[in-house]
Amino acid sequence: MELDSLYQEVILDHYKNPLHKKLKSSYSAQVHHVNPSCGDEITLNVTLEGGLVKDVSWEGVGCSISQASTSVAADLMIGKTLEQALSAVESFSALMSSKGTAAGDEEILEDGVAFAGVSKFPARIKCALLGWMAFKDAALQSTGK
Amino acid sequence: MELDSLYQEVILDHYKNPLHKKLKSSYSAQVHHVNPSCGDEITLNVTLEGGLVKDVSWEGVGCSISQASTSVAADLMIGKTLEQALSAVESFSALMSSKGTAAGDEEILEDGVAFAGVSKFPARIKCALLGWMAFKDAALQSTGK
Amino acid sequence: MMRSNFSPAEIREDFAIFAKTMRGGNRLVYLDSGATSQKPRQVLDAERNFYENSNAAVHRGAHLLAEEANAAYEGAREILAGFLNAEVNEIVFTKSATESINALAYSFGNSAPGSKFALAPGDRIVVSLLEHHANLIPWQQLAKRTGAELRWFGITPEGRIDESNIDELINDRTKIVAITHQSNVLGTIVPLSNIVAKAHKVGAVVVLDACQSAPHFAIDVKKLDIDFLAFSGHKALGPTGIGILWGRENLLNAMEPFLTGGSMIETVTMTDAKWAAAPKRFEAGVPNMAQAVGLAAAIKYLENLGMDKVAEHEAQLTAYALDKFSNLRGVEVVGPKESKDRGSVISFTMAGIHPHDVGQVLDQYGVAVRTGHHCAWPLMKELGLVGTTRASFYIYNDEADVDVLIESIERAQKYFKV
Amino acid sequence: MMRSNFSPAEIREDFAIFAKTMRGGNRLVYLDSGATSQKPRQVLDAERNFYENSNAAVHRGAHLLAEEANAAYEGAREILAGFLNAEVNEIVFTKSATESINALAYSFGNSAPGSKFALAPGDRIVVSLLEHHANLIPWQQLAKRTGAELRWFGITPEGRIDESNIDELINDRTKIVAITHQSNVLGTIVPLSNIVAKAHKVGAVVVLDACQSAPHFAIDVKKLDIDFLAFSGHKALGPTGIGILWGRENLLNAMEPFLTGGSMIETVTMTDAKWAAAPKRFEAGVPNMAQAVGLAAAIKYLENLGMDKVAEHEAQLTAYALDKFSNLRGVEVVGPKESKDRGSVISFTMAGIHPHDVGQVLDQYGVAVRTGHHCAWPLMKELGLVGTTRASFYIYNDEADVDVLIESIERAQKYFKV
Ligand SMILES: Cc1ncc(COP(=O)(O)O)c(C=O)c1O
Ligand SMILES: Cc1ncc(COP(=O)(O)O)c(C=O)c1O
Repeated sequence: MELDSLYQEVILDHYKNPLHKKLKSSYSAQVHHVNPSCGDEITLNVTLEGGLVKDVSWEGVGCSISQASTSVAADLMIGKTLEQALSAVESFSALMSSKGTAAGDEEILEDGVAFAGVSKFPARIKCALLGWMAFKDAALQSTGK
Repeated sequence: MELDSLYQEVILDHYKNPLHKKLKSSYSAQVHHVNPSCGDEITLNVTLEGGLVKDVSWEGVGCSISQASTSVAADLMIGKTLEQALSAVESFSALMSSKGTAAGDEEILEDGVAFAGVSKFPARIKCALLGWMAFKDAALQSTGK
Repeated sequence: MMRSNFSPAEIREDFAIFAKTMRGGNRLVYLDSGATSQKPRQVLDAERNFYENSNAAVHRGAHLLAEEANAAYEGAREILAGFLNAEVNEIVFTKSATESINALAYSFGNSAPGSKFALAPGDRIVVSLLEHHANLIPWQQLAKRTGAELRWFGITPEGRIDESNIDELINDRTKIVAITHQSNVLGTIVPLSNIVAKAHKVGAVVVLDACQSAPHFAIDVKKLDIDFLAFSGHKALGPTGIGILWGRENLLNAMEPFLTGGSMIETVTMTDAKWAAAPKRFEAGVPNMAQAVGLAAAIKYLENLGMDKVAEHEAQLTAYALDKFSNLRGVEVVGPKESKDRGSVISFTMAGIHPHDVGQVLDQYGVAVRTGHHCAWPLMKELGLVGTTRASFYIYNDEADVDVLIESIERAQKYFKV
Repeated sequence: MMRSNFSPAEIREDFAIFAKTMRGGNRLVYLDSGATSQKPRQVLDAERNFYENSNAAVHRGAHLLAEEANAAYEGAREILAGFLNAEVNEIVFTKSATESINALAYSFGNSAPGSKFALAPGDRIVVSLLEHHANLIPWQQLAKRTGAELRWFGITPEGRIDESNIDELINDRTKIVAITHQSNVLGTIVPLSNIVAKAHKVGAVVVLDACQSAPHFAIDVKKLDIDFLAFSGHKALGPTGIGILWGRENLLNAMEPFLTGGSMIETVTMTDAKWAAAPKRFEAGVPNMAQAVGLAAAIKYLENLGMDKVAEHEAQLTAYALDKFSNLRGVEVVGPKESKDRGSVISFTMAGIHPHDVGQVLDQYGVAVRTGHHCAWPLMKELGLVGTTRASFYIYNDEADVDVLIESIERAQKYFKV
């Protein structure tokens, strides 16, 4: 069933038990992103220290894809260098626009490769990208400081 | 040829030699009407006296139909009672919306019956009505005074 | 000719799209007519016939094609006037209800200070919490531009208009009351008589958003006694790109125009222009002629079915569906739960599954529904929801469609293990 | 696949309307493409295919039909972007050029005081005497609403833009220069490089009315270096009810929206709204999807012919016609009499016969032309004319059509004995 290529087990797990979903009170940048077409909203905090992503925490409402994807992104970014983190965002974006032709690099994206199937459902790509774009925005705002 | 039912000899004659086409300096009402879709314009003076149409004169630019029709209307109205004149306007309007099914009453409309064929050419009905509507407007304005 | 009994199966034969195979090899169960309806071949044929036989710019030529185009276009206006029990000159063709409502808001905004339509600081515009963005943001922005105040009717727990403070809301400074006829989210039908009476008493005009009503039950603008009405053709079996703005003739002719350009003028100089009478005043440019003709064919199709039959069919289907919904565990219908004074739009939420995920599973079974905030974000916030899943019914739907919907909802629960 | 040589006869086979019998049993000689073009079956098929296979509201659903509708609609945007050498996000679908130009005028009018687009008393908008009402009245009214001053380029005796006072006209207070690319009355093609350079030097934006150019020759918005452009689909083989507004992305994203409602927002509360980025910001409501898809098919049809071939064909036909006209006694071509820097629109007057009567006689012979002021009343007054008869050519016309036109003109002279 096509549905299974969208809703991988990993995704449903992250959806049920999202990681880092509780805003920390200290952060170097906080952003609020919305997906206007469906109403999903997310607030995301990033703490950068010495070129390293020290912490990511978030809060928000949304579908399984957006929630799971943010959970995966947050967990992936923590501990990475800013450069590695931003390049992971680029990899993930490329995967999302692959129209089902790419599998994603597990070295870089870890659990993120579970979202490869989303790229075949154009209406859901925005959902999968929400958390990653929020992270990118927050990270760049932090360095801008 | 369908064209001949539109351009009766009478019409072409009035077009070449329009009657009362020179504005008189005295009048009880003056109106200016335009046909916005083609740009035809007409200025028309009416003199009413004791319930009688004493005089009608006009000036304007327009196609053969609008010019001839105004010429016919002006000549017809002069000397009529206001009541007769307005009822002639109604007869002429009815003729114009007859879609080619009516011939018009020559007793009432005189040369006006030559325009019966216009009712088969929807785009030209406005042209034929221009002078008649201007007359009606001016006559009513006169009585309003 | 009236069809003697109402047969969705027979109706579906006029709609080629129902022959399409959907995801998972399923047939199409189209429950998204609230967003846009499907189109019968009669409508598509009428448009094509216009292009292939009478295509020319209306109002602009003396040639035969222009005459025919004009007759087709003005004929469409007559059919729409009949549909609403309006006068022919009161029907303005726009591109959509969104344009119709914006046209009004801008026309009011363009009025000279002191005119009947001009708004000044302290004047008031009244809407409701039920509004679609299209009947909210234009008024909100007009209020901002003019300094007028925007106020709104709240809702009862059941999702009906709360009229308890109507006397406070609609006061002497109220100039415009803009309200939806039927909520596109909850299905609530708004009772108009009190609101219209109160508005007219204080000299305000009533603008009705009929997007979700005109396609579904008979509307008589004279009986409703409203002043303006808007709806979109594409939700009423018609083509995209056509909407209706109806207004009382004396009001339309006293208003400033919205779009300016060709065919809406009396005279023009470089520095000034005089306006033509309605409806031309509000139809600048070469109009969406084929779409007007297509919409007229859609209206004829509906009238052939009979608007009362359409309403009855939808009411039965809605009652059937509401009954089925009431037996589903973990599924909550948002809005009126019985069929009185509600249309055929059913919004619901599911415990533990986000609407977007519900929609996705339903799609796998050929069921097309809409999910999200339905362009009624303030209503969602009021209800404390991020969104709903919405099924909306029309003439081509039947009980079998509802059954597939209900089964698919249960499958979604199984899929997401809730 | 490019057609190897340009064959109007072959092209006409794609247009069902040419099979129609006109007044007097004549074939259709359609010389009114300046008002609206005819539509090839490829366009009608594309629209119908959209309705029968992918019809759903774009941007609003997660189901398969909505995905397909979205792909079709956004695919159309890409084709239009390619046609103008623009970026995809710079293409806004409107209902017509008239709406596109009004959208700009209202967006400027909605700007906060002090913003780049806001106009204040003493600011200046520059147009020309050649403008169609659609590119005049919106600016005239914007000037009235804001207290800005409207100024205009005059014309030379030949009907070309008089640029002699450009330095006086376009000054430091000039915010907008809105000008036609090709006159719909005279055929004059307006040379843009000086005007654009001068406008940009003083910080003004340039709005191009490309209604009579985009359908007829290749346009590259980057090369022209303009800021905004408008044209109508129905004059470019496309459906009615669709227009294009192109604008530089950074400008569009800095502007206030025009129509407000669904799908053009970022967030909404009862009292406030934030706007989405372009193009969505300017596309409120369910868009004219089928028409966008139809227009894309029209553009593909034109690109398949090759826009340079289209221009070459029209130039040859115009030269042929101008030559024939020069031999007619009592007939005066209004506007440039040789084919350099002019399009395929020929206006003329006839001694002793009013344009309306000329058109009527031509109609009797199957020849469809337009008569009157062509929505350019100030230009007519400047020329001292009440109107002209206008023949305009397109891809389906050939020399035989011109011959019928010329014969019919001579017949009109005989009929009216002039
Ligand atoms: C030069 C020009 N500008 C603007 C327009 C207006 O186009 P539309 O009526 O399709 O909006 C036209 C055609 O009518 C035109 O020829
Ligand atoms: C109640 C209501 N009002 C307004 C609209 C806007 O209609 P459109 O997008 O066709 O302009 C809709 C549908 O989208 C609606 O349901």
